[in-house]
Amino acid sequence: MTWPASIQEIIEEFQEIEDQFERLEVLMDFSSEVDELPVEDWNESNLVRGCQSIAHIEVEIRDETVWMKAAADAKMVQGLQGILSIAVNGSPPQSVLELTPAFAEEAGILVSLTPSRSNGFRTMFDMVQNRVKEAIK
Amino acid sequence: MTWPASIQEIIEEFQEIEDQFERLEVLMDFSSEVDELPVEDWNESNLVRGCQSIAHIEVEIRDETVWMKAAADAKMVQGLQGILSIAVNGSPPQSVLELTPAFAEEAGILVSLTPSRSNGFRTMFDMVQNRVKEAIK
Amino acid sequence: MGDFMKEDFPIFSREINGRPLVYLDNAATTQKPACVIDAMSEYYSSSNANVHRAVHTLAGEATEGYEECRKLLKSRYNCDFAVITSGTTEAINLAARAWGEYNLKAGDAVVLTEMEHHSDIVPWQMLAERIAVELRFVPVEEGKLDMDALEVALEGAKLVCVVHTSNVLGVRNPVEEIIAMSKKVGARVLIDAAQAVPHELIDFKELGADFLAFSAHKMCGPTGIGALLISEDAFSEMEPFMGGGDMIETVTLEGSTYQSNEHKFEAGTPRIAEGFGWAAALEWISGIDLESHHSRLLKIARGVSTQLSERGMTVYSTLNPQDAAVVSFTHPTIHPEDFARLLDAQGIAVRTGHHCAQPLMDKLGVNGTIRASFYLYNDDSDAEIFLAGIDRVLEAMT
Amino acid sequence: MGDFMKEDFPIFSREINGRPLVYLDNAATTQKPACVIDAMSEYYSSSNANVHRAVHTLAGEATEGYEECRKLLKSRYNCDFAVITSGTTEAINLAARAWGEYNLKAGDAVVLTEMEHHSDIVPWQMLAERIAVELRFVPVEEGKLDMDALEVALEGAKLVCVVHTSNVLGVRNPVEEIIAMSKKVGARVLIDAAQAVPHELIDFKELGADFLAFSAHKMCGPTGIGALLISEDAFSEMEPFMGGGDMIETVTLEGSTYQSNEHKFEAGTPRIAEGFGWAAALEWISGIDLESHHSRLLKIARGVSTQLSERGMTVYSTLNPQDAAVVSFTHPTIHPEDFARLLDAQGIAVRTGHHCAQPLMDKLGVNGTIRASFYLYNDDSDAEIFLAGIDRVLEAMT
Ligand SMILES: Cc1ncc(COP(=O)(O)O)c(C=O)c1O
Ligand SMILES: Cc1ncc(COP(=O)(O)O)c(C=O)c1O
Repeated sequence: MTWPASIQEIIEEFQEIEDQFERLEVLMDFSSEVDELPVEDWNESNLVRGCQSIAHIEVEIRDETVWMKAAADAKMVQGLQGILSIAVNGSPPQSVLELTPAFAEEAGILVSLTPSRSNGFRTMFDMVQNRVKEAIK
Repeated sequence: MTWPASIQEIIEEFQEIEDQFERLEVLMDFSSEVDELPVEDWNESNLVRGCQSIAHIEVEIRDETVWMKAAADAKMVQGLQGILSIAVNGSPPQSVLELTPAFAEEAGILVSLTPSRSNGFRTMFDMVQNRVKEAIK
Repeated sequence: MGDFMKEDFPIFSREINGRPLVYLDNAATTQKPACVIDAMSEYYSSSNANVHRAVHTLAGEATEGYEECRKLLKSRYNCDFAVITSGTTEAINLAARAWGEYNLKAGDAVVLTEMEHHSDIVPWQMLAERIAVELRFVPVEEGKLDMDALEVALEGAKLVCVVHTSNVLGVRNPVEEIIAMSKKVGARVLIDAAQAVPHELIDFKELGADFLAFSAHKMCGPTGIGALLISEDAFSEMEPFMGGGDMIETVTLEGSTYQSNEHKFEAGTPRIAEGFGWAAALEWISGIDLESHHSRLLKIARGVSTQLSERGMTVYSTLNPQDAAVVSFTHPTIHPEDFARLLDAQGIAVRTGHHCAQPLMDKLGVNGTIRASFYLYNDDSDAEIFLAGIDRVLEAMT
Repeated sequence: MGDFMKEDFPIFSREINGRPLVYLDNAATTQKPACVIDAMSEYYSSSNANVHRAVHTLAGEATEGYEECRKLLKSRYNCDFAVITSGTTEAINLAARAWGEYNLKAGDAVVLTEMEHHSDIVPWQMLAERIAVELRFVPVEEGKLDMDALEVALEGAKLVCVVHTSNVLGVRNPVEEIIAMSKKVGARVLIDAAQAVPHELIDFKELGADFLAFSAHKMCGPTGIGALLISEDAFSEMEPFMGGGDMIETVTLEGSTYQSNEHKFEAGTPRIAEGFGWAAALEWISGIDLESHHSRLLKIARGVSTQLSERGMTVYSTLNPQDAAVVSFTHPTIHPEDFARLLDAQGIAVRTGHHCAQPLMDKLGVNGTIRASFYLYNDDSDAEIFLAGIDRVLEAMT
């Protein structure tokens, strides 16, 4: 599978890391990549369901490109949101819909994409795609 | 442990048998040793509880010796009753109370005396002793 | 075929009373292939942890493995909701409590049959005691459900509970027809598939039932685990059965809210190792051609049945084309228990008694039967040994 | 001591993220010694059969082994009635249905505490919905039950349900005193002993409770099995919970009668392999000096607690002399989930979240905690690795 350049770069960055602790540190660094959804905008409709920590995501289409704002109380979850932001922000809706979440596994960011082990990533990824679908309908 | 002569004889008879099928045949032969309780005397009070087949036992003290009548629909259960009859019939109550059911295991008649594997023997043995206890009270 | 397969099952290296084990008690429980036994040992030896809300690695692996079992159930049986229970019995009790108690009221009719296992009778009798539903039993005539009587019983029925395949007779009921008839009167349908899933692949949605209950241990899986498959409609009508553990969304002193998926019905630490074991069994069985085994085993059972009849036994199983390979019989004079012990002395395991189906026994007019039930690993040689064993018993006893 | 014992547990040869496993999630579930894992494999490999009404050899062995588990429970805990369930949660639900529903009526008071696990709250809330009993929650103040409030709550109470040892805090409640107070007002008492039996030997009759619920998997036994110990008085007041299988004496279309012993409450094929596994665990643990381990582990936990406090963590566990070695804590800024994942990256397994005790979390004013819980095989070196792991997290995050 080939990935957009921005993701390919992330994959390579992660693949170079051997120690799991360091990998998580790098993951947390990505939390700053998120366009933060202010706490006052957190609501039921942008809540990520089935996530253990509190996480919110809002998706909009600006100038025919996708833009997500997000926030989470756990830093790693926000890190995953950051990576997701890099993958989708500024992309046309169609290419967002063509993405698959497998890169997170490939990069070793997550051991597995099953709901129980993806730390909410799978849920957040699906949520973003669903919101994009709704928005372009 | 030493056993009364009548039981010792049975133990030896069984110990000589190597094949389980033959052992069960011999066991069934003992069913004829029972002083049979006629069907019309079968009732709730002489019913052996917790036995899979239908079995009845009545115990009385005659001339200061124990006498049991019994019957069962399964021949092996009646065989066990026959062996029990040999062990107790004509014995003074006190020696019946001193008996333990372990000889059945020792002889290889039963693999185990646990309720689930003794084919009702344990239950019947206890019942006979309890009835003797009640009778001499 | 069966012989070749025996190599997968460690128990067949066991001898009973000096003879190789001939296991014909499969309707009670089946044996387990090494892959199932190993999956559980493996879990305990390298991934053991409690599931859900899992952050550490072991807990993640445990959750993933346990949920894999559910995933396999859903895909193999084509259903949207698979609640994991401790077995068929708990599955039916769950339906009776979580659905029955909230969707039936006094006077509502529940249709059962005389062929049911106790596990599909007693929960409904208990429900009837609590909320006074009316139980209607469809009679069995010559080993078959009386379909005319069913038609009559269905009038105004709210729920129909039928055993797919009888554990006593092996009879496979015309469940497709029964479900169609039941749906016509708007009744929900529960199928006791404990003896069905081991023998045929069921497509739950195509079948159209609302509940399908079965146990892992009768299909080469572990003890202590089973499932209730539930239709979307029925699922939406259910309230929790047991409380506690992870079935909640929130708990306060004032009250609790519940999860919306299957977890709502799985209170407490689930059967984790059992889930790993069952997943392995489901994978193993997916590699088996059940249909061809079914005809092979049915042929063996028919042969056995003919031989038993010729030797003076009464055989109750009809062994029609779709029936399971179960031969229930009695001898005119030999007590079933004596019979079974004399077979056991020759290494042959059969079951005797009422097989948890006393009403059917009453109907057959017997206290119990001797039952030889065949499964995947049984073969012609097992049947031969069994018949030779029978002959030795007859010789000794008559 | 712990280190030596690790050899008995195959999982400790496992590495997590390249580090030897340091398992501190014992309050969720404990690891299993080889003898327990082997007992189950052995059962499946050589004695697997369905139990009760058993005539053939395998069925006899299976029944004997399963009933051996009950026998061990009765002798170890000194009780007359041990019903085998799928775990603590089912045990409490069983008490709520089989006793509660038949012995409580609208308006009757049931006393609980804020320290209860969801499994000892939700079944009673569900009962309250069905029959309108009144639930009274005894508050927790500074990690302890408010005994004055208990005194008040007991007035007219019919049932008192208390957790023996808290899974969140490790607090061991003064159950002897609570039982004495409850008995004085004539209430029946249920003790949730899920976290108690792993740490101390309970004499059920001496304790004087009516119900004692616990799970095998928290005391080195398998998943999917647990028990409810029941006093003679309470046992005589109970009606069946689930129906089916061997819990009956007779079944007719008109109605059923039930067994008089524990089987009455064990519907369906029981947890047979699990019974073999638990029996092995009970035998294994009977060779362990729980008391000396308890003081050893408590000392370790106290050391850890001190170190955590010094590093700025809030520790909720009080670690009084009888408490279990459980350290629940939070960090002022680091999210518990991040914390736990960073520990996991170093091979250290801890649990985070509400630990199925949301009311207690509300009382503590937190969403969740990080919990390190110690068991028999843990040792000083585990504590050192844990603290070093904590330091690395703090370094990275602050
Ligand atoms: C105090 C307490 N009660 C009840 C339970 C529930 O036990 P189980 O999940 O094994 O049913 C637990 C375990 O999580 C517990 O710690
Ligand atoms: C037809 C049928 N229904 C229900 C059951 C009960 O299954 P379990 O004992 O696994 O709960 C059985 C098994 O004995 C069965 O054969």
